[in-house]
Amino acid sequence: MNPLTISVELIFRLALWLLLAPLLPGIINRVKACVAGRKGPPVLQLYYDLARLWQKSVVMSTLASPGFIVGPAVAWVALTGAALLMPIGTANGALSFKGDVLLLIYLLALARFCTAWAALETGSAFEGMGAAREVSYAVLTEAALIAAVLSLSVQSGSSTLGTMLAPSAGPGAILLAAGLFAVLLAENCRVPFDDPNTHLELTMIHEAMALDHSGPPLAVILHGASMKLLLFAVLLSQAVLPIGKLPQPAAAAVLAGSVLAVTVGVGLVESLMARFAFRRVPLLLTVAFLLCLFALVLAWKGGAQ
Amino acid sequence: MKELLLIFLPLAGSIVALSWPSERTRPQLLPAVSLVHSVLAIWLLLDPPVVAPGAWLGFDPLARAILPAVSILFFVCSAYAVPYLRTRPERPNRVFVSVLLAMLGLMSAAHQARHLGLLWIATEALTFAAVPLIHFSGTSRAFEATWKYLLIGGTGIALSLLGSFCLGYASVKGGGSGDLTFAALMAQGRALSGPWVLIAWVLLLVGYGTKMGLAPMHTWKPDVYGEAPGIVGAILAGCVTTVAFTALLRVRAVVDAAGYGATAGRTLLVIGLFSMFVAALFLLGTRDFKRMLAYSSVEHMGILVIGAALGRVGVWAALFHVWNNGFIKGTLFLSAGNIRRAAGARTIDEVSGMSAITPRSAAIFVTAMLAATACPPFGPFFSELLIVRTAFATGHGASAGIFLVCLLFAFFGMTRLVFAIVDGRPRAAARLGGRRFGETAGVILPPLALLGLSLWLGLATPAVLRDSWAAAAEQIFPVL
Amino acid sequence: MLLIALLCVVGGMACGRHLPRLWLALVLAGMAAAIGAASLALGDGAGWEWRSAFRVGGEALHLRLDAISAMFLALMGVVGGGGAVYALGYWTDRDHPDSAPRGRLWWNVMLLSMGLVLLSSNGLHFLIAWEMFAISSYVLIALDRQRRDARAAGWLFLAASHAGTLCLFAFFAMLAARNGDWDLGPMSGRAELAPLFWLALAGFGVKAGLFPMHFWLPSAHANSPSHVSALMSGVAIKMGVYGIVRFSGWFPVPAAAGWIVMGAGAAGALLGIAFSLAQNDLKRLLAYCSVENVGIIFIGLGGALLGAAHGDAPWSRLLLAGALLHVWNHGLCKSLLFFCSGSVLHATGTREMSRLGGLWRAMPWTAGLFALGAVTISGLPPLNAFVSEWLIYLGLFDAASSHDASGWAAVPAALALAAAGALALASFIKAGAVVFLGAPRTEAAERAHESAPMILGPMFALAGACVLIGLAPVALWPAVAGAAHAWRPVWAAAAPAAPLFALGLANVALVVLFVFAGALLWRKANANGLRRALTWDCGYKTPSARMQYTSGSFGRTATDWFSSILLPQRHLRRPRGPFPARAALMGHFPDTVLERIIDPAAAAVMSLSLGARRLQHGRIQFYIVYLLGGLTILAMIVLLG
Amino acid sequence: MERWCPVTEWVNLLVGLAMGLNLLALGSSRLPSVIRAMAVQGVVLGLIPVLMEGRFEWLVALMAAVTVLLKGFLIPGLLRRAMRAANIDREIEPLVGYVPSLLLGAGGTIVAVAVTYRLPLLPEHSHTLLVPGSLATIFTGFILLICRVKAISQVCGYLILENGIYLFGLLLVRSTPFLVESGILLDLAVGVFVIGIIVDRIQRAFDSLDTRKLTVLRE
Repeated sequence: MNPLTISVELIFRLALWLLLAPLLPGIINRVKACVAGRKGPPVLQLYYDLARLWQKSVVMSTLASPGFIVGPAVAWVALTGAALLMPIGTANGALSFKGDVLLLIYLLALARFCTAWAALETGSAFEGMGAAREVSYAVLTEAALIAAVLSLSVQSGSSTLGTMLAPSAGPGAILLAAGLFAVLLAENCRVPFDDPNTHLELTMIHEAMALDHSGPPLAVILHGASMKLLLFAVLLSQAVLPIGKLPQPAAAAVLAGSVLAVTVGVGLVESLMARFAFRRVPLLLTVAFLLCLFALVLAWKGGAQ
Repeated sequence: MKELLLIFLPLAGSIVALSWPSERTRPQLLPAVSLVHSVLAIWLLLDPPVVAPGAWLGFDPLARAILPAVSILFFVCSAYAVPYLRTRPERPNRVFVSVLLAMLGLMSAAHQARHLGLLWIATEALTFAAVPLIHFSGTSRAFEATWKYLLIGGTGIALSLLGSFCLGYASVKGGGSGDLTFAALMAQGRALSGPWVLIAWVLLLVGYGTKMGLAPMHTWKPDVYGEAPGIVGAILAGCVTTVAFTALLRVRAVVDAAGYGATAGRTLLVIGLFSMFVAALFLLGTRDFKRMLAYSSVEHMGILVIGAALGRVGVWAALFHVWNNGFIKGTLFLSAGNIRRAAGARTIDEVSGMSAITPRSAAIFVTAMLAATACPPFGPFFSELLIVRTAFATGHGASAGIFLVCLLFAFFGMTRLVFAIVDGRPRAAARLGGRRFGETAGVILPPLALLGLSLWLGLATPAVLRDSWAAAAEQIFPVL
Repeated sequence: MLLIALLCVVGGMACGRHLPRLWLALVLAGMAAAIGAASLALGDGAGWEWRSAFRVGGEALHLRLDAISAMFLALMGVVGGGGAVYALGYWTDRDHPDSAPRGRLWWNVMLLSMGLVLLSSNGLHFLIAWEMFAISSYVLIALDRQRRDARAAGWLFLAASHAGTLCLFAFFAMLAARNGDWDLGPMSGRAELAPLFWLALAGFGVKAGLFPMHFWLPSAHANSPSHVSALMSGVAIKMGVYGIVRFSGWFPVPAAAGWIVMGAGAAGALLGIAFSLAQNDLKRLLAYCSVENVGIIFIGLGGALLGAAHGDAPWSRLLLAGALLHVWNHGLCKSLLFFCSGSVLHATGTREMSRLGGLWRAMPWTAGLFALGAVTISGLPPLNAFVSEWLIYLGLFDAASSHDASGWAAVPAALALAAAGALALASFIKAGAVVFLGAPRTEAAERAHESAPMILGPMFALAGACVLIGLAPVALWPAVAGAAHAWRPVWAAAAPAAPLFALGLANVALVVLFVFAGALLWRKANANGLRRALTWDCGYKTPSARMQYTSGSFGRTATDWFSSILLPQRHLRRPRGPFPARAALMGHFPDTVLERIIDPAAAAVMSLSLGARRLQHGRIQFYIVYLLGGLTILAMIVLLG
Repeated sequence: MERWCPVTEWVNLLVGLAMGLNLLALGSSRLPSVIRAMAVQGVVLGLIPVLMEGRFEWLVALMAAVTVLLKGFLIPGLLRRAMRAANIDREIEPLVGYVPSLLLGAGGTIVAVAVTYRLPLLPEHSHTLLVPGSLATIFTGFILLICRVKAISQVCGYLILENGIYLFGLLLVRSTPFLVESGILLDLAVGVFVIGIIVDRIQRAFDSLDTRKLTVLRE
């Protein structure tokens, strides 16, 4: 396989991720609007926002260091790298090796680190609050995530994303799906963990961290968030469904369909549920963790015979 | 001939000292005589004389294994005594000097005594000779300490006399001719009357144990070591105790020959462990650094008898420990004496920050304290480790465990106390005392020399010493 | 090579008192020689062994440098040299005329004794070196003798480590009693030696700060001068790890060893970092983080023992490699972080994070290096700690996939590792943000200044090492494989058991992209026009630095989950009345093991001793009764036996 | 055996006397009488070896003379002096009262006699009262040492203890060389002498002989 094709494939993959990602929030908003019986914003709203923000000038806190701007960039790169590691359908990730799944998870952690760092640059109590909540809840989500991928690797006997995600999740599929969906909601700060379009700072997590950002950095943060959402949707679909075993076109179709389904599901949850009180968030996350853990146990026992 | 000189030279010296006119020059006799004594002792160590089997006195392997250590320690202490007595002009030193010399002679006699009665005579004489040294400072506290020393020590001595009689009676009952030399008793072996041997063993163990300061017969020790001058403490702890230990070893050999070795070993182990335990408990709480030295000495006596309980290798290690303990105790007492005089007090409530006032003595004191708690690379580390190893090898694992735990608690107590004294801010009184008390070479070199000796002994134990200890162990447990 | 190192270090001792520059040169030369020797030994797996007729303490000198000891020796060389440079800038003769020379002397003693611990292959000499090492670390910890808490911390360390040393007394004495001599070496055939492993675990675990024997560690590392903290945390506690690696490799271990070690490691990893997150003292935070990382190392080591017991499963190799590599990585980045904290302490005079803030403006280099160190210690790509944690993860995943009993250990360990990683991230975000970001909270923080190049230089060196290991982990594989081979000869040094090359590739790509993207966004932002304005404060008119999130409030969410173990002590004064005068909330997290287990036990022993001392009441009649009592009891023993 | 009987009779008589003196020492509250009891006991014991030797011997006679002199006169004199100096003549509030200590002493004597029959003795000793006498005396000495608070009474106790041991030593008097015996005796004398001196000094230092005052040195 000559470098030309590699680079072409890489660029294609990159374009796919970067261009498709902002679609998801649009879909979610559209779904919420439909359920609420309103005519919501256009599906491509986020694209317009990003384009506009990219042109805007930047207001920066007097306390902030260059890290305030470099942080989001590094976070965005980390998310992109994570996305590139993710196999699509039958195609492996751009770089696929034993244990790449851990690199993916820790790239997400790195992104979290940079976002939180950039947020704390301002020294504002709101950002502090948001960052504290983000990193604290991450303890549980990360444990849940590790449990989930561990169950996948036990199921498939491998720790390479390509081979882990190809088959279905086996006996624990339902539990895993539920657990990963909860993790998705928590990691992307959706209802019931957080309300992305609230405007009461005291109740915000992710939005609170972005309070002081503006212009291109904000655009980068928003785009990164949408890409994270897409990433989790893809991970969820591929983990649960035996997509890797299908022929390529079918795989692509199923993947697209399931991602769409997940997105709509998120939208439905947001329109049907209310945000939890922060006290109860750890409880819900623990439930998610336990779901993944049970999936792991099932996979282990299932694989035993 | 030389061995007799070891005894009579110091005695003669003490008589000379009694009649010596000048207060100022009299102390010079001490190092002079004891130097000759040390030279003789080392000479004898290097080429041991043959000892007639029936002799009452003789430089036999056991004496050869211990007496040189006593002599060297005594020499260093007497070198220290000269500047020390110069700082105490208010006290007449006639008795002090002559008694010290007499003690040297009596110790040589006791170590070389191969006869039950003679051994007892020398030991008792030694006990009573020490009395004027203990109340040298003449305070009422000193007299109280002397009283306790006399009454408890006297009782112990009396019991050991009773024990000696019982042992003699055992031999007579066993058809012995009444020859009470240890050689003869051992030769009598199983013919000795068993019950009397056991009674004798218990009485002698308690009697000489009192002299050594094994718990629970140690009660006189903290008072005496606390009140007596540092140099006296050094000689009591490093030299006089070894006399009682030699006595116990000699008696143990007889008991072994009579076929009660196991019983003797058990009693020694129990009393040794108990002494270590008591010492550790008291060390944890004590606030007075001279009494601390007394309890530490109790602990080391316990270590000695534990070693003596563990067969030939154990005895070898114990003899090794006799040397180490003597030198380290000497270092501790001498440096503690310096600190005591500079600070004018003895408890952590009154003394602190001595590293600022007497830096050298404090440094020596801390180092010696660490050495005494079996921190390498000083001698005690090696001997104690060897004792632990022997305990494991002879299947006394539990005892070794207790041994180590006691060492640990002793370490806690001593480090706590000593660091409290050395670190921190010095008291005003101590500052004054420090200005009065100069750390001259005369008071620094002796403890330093002892420390160096202990280091040398640990890192490079001379072969001749190893051989002498092996020979002594051979004497206690003859190979059949 | 080693001879050169020895000579240099000893020479350094000689001239350390008066000629700091010469001392530095000698120490650096010595450390360079040590590293050279280590790299030689690592280069050819054979190692080097030397028996001499020269006897110390009646035992012939027997030195051995194999891959395992070489790994630790190299680490010691790096941190020891860096620390020496740092010390000259940090603990100067001008500020500490009395303790600085002493510090230089004992620094060499400590390096020397650690080197001997690593080299000596004779039980007696090992013990000597070990105890010298403990004493020298005590002196260095309590270097600042005037401060009471420094002395207390030093004594606690000395007491704890002496307890450990006595376990080692028993260990080596039993060994010698069974073998007949003090010589050490591989004796894997001797099954009857297995139970001794517990003694070794206790003895070395104390020094390694293995949970729950870590209670001495936080105060010791927090109260010692920062270059000493770096050496202690980076190298000294690794000596305990070395001991366990060494003797679990040489001697057979009991079947339960792997489980116990792994369990202790997992508990230590999770709880250590939870305590760390709760701290407000920057250096205590770092110290607890050391407990966590030691826990991670022991997870790997326990896994390796487990795998070795399960028929040399291939994953156990990964775990051992991860553990050994983590020894290096943690040593490097933890020293870096302690250097940073020292530079902060030097600039502001306080370790309390709630009194700092906004330091990046005053000391940008320190801030940047601390950020790098924080990313590293949180085990994030593309830096070195991620590589070793990644290896351990891989091993655990494979162990879990092997569907046998070892999964019961591997799965909880993996989850604990995950939670610990996330907590570490929280903890270091907190530390970095509260200390360096936002607005200065006190005068001291405002008057801070950047440290001297003498202090920054070693920090840069260590940071560079962290980045390099992260970018080219595959280069280290031969060393690690050699060590694994030395640990268990059946594991022949093979090709990398994990795709380290691919990982390195990914890391390099990431770094390039990070730099590129960061620069791009910065330029773009400036091109669009960049205005400075007050932080948006929800319309509040007079924002003050006191309004910022403090370390306590930041960690509160997560630490409350562990409050049953952390047992926080909070003093709250609520605002009262219509015009509340003042309100306060003070949180304090003492070490639970120390406060709830060690202290009560000590109190019990002390009361026992007090009771015993009442028996020495000075009444001679009773003394004679004691004497007769002893007589009776001995008579009993004689009668019964 | 026949040749022994009269001598044994005499010896037994004296030993019995000594045992009686023990009880006297235990029972009397007045220090002078305690001292006197002790002194008489010393004299009695001094005479015994002369009796035991059938024929007259210089060395024996010398030793006996020294014993009598020391134990009968010199030491008691010393003690009396100290007593007078401290102008005390009775032992007030002892730790254990007189009657109990008397009973103790009597019990001890009985036990001693009982124990003697269990001990493996040589035939020629099995008929003498030496062993029970010595045990009883030792026991008495310990009782005085433990139960009395006045230094003088304790010294008396110590001396009585020594007397008991001396009695025991007489078992060996014929079989062991005389030199040892005399050396031991000399030593005891010196020891007691030193004790006497110290008592005197204590009296001067504390101007009292109440050992309850001597409890400054304690933990």
